[in-house]
Amino acid sequence: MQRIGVFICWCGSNIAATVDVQKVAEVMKSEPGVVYSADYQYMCSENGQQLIKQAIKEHNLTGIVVGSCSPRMHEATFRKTAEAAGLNPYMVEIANIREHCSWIHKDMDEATEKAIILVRTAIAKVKLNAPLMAGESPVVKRALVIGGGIAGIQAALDIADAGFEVDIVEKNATIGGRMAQLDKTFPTLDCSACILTPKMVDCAQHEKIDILSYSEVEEVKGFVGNFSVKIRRKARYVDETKCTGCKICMEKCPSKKGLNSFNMDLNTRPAIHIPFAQAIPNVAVIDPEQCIKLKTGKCGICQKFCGAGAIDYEQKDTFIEREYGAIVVATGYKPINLDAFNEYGYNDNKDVITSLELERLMNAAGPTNGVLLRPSDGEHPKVITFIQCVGSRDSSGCGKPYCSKICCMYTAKHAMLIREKYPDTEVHVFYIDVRTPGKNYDEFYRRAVEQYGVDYIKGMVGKVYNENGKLMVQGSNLIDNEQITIESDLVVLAAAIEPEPSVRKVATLLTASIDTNNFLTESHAKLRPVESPTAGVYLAGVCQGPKDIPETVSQASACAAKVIGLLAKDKLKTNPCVAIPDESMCNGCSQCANVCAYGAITYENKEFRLGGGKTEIRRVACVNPAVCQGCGACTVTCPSGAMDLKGFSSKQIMSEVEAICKK
Amino acid sequence: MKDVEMKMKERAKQLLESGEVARVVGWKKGDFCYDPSPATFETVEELDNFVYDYFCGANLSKYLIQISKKEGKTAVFLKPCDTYSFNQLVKEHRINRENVYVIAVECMAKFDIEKIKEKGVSQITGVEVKDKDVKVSSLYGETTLYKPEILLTKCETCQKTHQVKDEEIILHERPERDVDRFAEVKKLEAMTEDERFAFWKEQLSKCIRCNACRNVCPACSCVKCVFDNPASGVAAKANDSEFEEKLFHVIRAFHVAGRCTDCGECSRVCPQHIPLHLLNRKFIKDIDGLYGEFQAGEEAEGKTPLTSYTEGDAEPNDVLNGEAK
Amino acid sequence: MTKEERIENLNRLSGTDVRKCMKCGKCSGRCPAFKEMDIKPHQFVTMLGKGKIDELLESKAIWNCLSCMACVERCPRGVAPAAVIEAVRDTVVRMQGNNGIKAEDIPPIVDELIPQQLLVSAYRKYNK
Amino acid sequence: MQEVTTEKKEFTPNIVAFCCNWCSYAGADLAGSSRLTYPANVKIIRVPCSCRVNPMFVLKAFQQGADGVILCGCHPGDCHYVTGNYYTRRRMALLFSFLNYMGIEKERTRVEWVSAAEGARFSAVMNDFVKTVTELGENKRLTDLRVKEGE
Repeated sequence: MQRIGVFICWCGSNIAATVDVQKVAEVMKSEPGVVYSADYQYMCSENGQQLIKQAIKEHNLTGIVVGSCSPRMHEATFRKTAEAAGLNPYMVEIANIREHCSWIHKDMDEATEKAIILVRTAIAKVKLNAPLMAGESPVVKRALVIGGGIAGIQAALDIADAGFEVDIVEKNATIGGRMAQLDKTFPTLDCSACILTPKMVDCAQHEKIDILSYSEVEEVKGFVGNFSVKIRRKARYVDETKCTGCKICMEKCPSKKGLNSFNMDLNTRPAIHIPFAQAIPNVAVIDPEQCIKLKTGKCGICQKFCGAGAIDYEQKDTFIEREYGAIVVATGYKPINLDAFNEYGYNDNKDVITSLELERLMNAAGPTNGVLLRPSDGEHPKVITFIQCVGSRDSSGCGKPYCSKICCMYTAKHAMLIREKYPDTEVHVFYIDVRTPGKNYDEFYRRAVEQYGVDYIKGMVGKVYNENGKLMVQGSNLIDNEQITIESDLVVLAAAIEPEPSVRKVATLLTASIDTNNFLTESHAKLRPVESPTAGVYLAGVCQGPKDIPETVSQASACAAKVIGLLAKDKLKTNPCVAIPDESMCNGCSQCANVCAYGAITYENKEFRLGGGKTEIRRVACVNPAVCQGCGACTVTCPSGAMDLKGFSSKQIMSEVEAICKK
Repeated sequence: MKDVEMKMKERAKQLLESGEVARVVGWKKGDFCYDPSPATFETVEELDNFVYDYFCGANLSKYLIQISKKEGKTAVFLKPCDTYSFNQLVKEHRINRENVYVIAVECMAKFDIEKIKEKGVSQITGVEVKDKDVKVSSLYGETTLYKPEILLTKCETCQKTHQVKDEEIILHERPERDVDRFAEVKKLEAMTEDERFAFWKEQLSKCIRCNACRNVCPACSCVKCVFDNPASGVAAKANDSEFEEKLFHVIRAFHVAGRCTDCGECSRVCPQHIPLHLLNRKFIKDIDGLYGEFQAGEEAEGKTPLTSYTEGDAEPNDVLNGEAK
Repeated sequence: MTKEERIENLNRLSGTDVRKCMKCGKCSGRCPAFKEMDIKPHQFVTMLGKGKIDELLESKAIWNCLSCMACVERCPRGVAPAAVIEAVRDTVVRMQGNNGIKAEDIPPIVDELIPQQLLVSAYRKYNK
Repeated sequence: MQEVTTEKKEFTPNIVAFCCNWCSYAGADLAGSSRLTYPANVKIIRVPCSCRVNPMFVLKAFQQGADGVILCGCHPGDCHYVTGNYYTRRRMALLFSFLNYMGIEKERTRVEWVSAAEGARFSAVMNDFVKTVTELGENKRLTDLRVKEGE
């Protein structure tokens, strides 16, 4: 039999001025199950809490109801009070007689009557409460970072510096990501490699960081604090432990015609190669599609010349399984495919290039050694036209509806760099809007216009066509309300960016939600911007939304802070108000798993006794209490009512409904 | 119809004799010509009682929940409408698909004995069908009835086709039909609230809570029904307020929403002739209209309309005020 | 017709939501008849948005538009400038009070190669 | 005739409001701390998410004598549990449409999205709902659909 104590708070005059608190306390004395009822000026005060503790002990209370302010205010306080007196903290219910009663009603009789009903409702509920124990799950003190671009590198370094082990899984042969391909970075124009490569080296040298390059995540099991991840280490045909990065193999390899993807396919590379000079790890990889030995069985020249004996044509994909407490997703982006935009002639003219290709053409380590030469004939372009918003802000279905965010700034950067290096070059930029919200960003853009004389044209390009070897760029000049055609030597398209496609697979593995544009969804757009709704999964960089390097780095560090906060704990306290299936009633119909946003529900075949010595094997739902967030979506979906929610059980809510409606 | 029955019997015999299946689920003769009942046949001898005729309206899918757990394969004869329930149950992991061999059988609509009786014909001994004429013989002689008037309610608007089959026994082509299964629902929708309430009050007042609708429904196949679950707060035994009694049909209809294949068994078995299918069809019609056409049981996997969503779904208030979409 | 009705009518006829326009000018950048037009394709959209009906109805450009639909094809926002021009053109034609084409005029000029759909739309367009 | 009108005037409906913990319950708290009044016959039940509200709770409320039931949750897209209220939206759209099909006055049921910042809106919504239900009068239909007594 439940022994309930009721405590009515005056909250000074906040409640007492409109609710006759003494009357409420008095009425409750005769409620069935209530063995103690009192009122006090401030229940949340030291003395008020003392009163509660004493009553719990003296009257052997099994549950208490506090009629006070909103549970959002002091539920936690009173739970602690109860716990201190030896009562399970979940045997506490709050009747909100301040925000929902005294503050909004003026008539004392009316407000008192309502307060009585609200307290009764809380009593009805607390009678059905059951002691709940916050579960505990251990935390594996190691983090996984998926993606080795600047986001992943920064997150890994920050986590490792706090003393936790970190693995970086990178699908390419080297870490560095998109930033490694860039020439200069806005708004300060530092050389990208000069600021990135030291960080890459730090990663390689950090004793807490393990770089798993040329690897992909294959399978993820478990939950926050306890992920178990299977990682595929793709065969690179070179023994990572032996290769010294001497590059002799690259020199000797007879198959040199492979497109160099690091240089955006603008030049070629050998079948065995190190992606770029500062690659980490500085280890070669063989492209099996291109290698003569792997394709025909004949050749083997690299093996002959490798002094370290690192070449291994027999290598196969291998798998490793590791445990992690937290996972950071930093899978990055790629420029969109421009096939749908034939008006810009990208596929038909070699001299129509994307901005990322221009980065490589201007980079000292690029295909032209940093001299800006146009791809078609290797001449210096004299007139260069930039087109912004190619595929961004496009709701027609060809492109992306969002703003890619980085293009305005990098276009200004390109225009400026070209005008500085080649002052005789004419540079035009077609823009719809120039968006430069960021520290020193607008100043940067204005410098391109004012100091470097870049010609910004408000308007969009309608078509680019080739006439006698010249690229004719026809577009609007909206300010002058005219249509202009610019005879150009090089056209640069600011192609929209989109999440790296592999993010879809990663999201599925992690049960992390993804939006219609394939960006990973954050837990709360404003207040939890680096957390995925899936507990223990964090988001850094463009996989969550377009952003530039400074923003990416900040987000990565924010992720690291969250991860460190998680890994610093030895055990995770789990919310005990989670879903719980009654196996004897579960049909195993999968409807609950279909609505679970967290992937907390799995199924297993269990044996049940039928009586008479017979047994039956049935598929039943299992809820992982560490993953369940307690929303209750599953409880309503369950046709048999086998699924219930602790702390908000069907019976509890029904009893509240009854208490309110009973006239 | 006799030829179809022959073929089915023959095939059942083959399957049992060859040991390909351990049992066959079909219909067996009843005491009268109009009350065949679902049955399991495990030996060739038992097949003597096998029957398939115009009174085999029962949906066999639900029986497979238990039977498909047994050892050995089970062959089952499924009419078009039954296959939807079958798929839905496979989707909900209730039927072990690997253990079942589905033989799709033709259906030329089934008869409602009650409707025949209403025509004043009793003590029926047999029926013979020629086009739309049904010659009914009884102890008192012969009467010819018009076929569309004596069909089971579920057959009146049926346009279903087999959704699953391992083989088929289809000897006759079914005539194409163009009927609106929502016609009755629309009629009710067009009424005023008062009229609708009067209609349902009259209908539901007839309910004797015999649970036949629940027991026959392939979607109502819970290991333990919510009405028998004391934790649900609706079970009558745990509650003195008779909540369950009073709102049984609302809860039942909601529970099968998005899963009901419109097989019509609920109305067929109701001893009080409550048009229960009109409750389910309202949900089906709303789902089709608000979230796109959906036929439960068309697929054996995937989500139902109530376990999926789109960001632009209609607002409940707009739906109520007829402003959705 | 009041001005409001006329605006509404033009919006309806064109079937395009002018508020979707983000004023990028790609339509005018692509238009092959741009130089001949007194009011440019993008202006049709913005002027309709601003309710400058009288100017639009006075426009000569409606007779220069080739209806090549390049602007519709290229618009990144799914706006259809050509449809707005067409709507203005239709309105002008209808205001002239004459049927541009009669049913009995059609058979003699029918060429086997003319798509049926073109005939129907021409008839609809030039008939009051 | 006289009697009926006086009876209507005195009628104060019993309203049950289910509010999700993260948005609407907080919105109601804000209405309170902003002293934005609404009638005392609105009683709030706190649920973690609007998707916890089982149609059976709604029916139970009516059957026990509630005259109106309103569900409040986070705005679609803002759900604390990411997708919870999307399911609520479908469930309640279908349930309420169904109840109306059975002849229950459509004004008795409502779903409103109220964020934690919308205290004023919470109060306005409740005032409006109470007014609507008051005009409608007592719920007699949904207390008992099966037995011939009642109305």
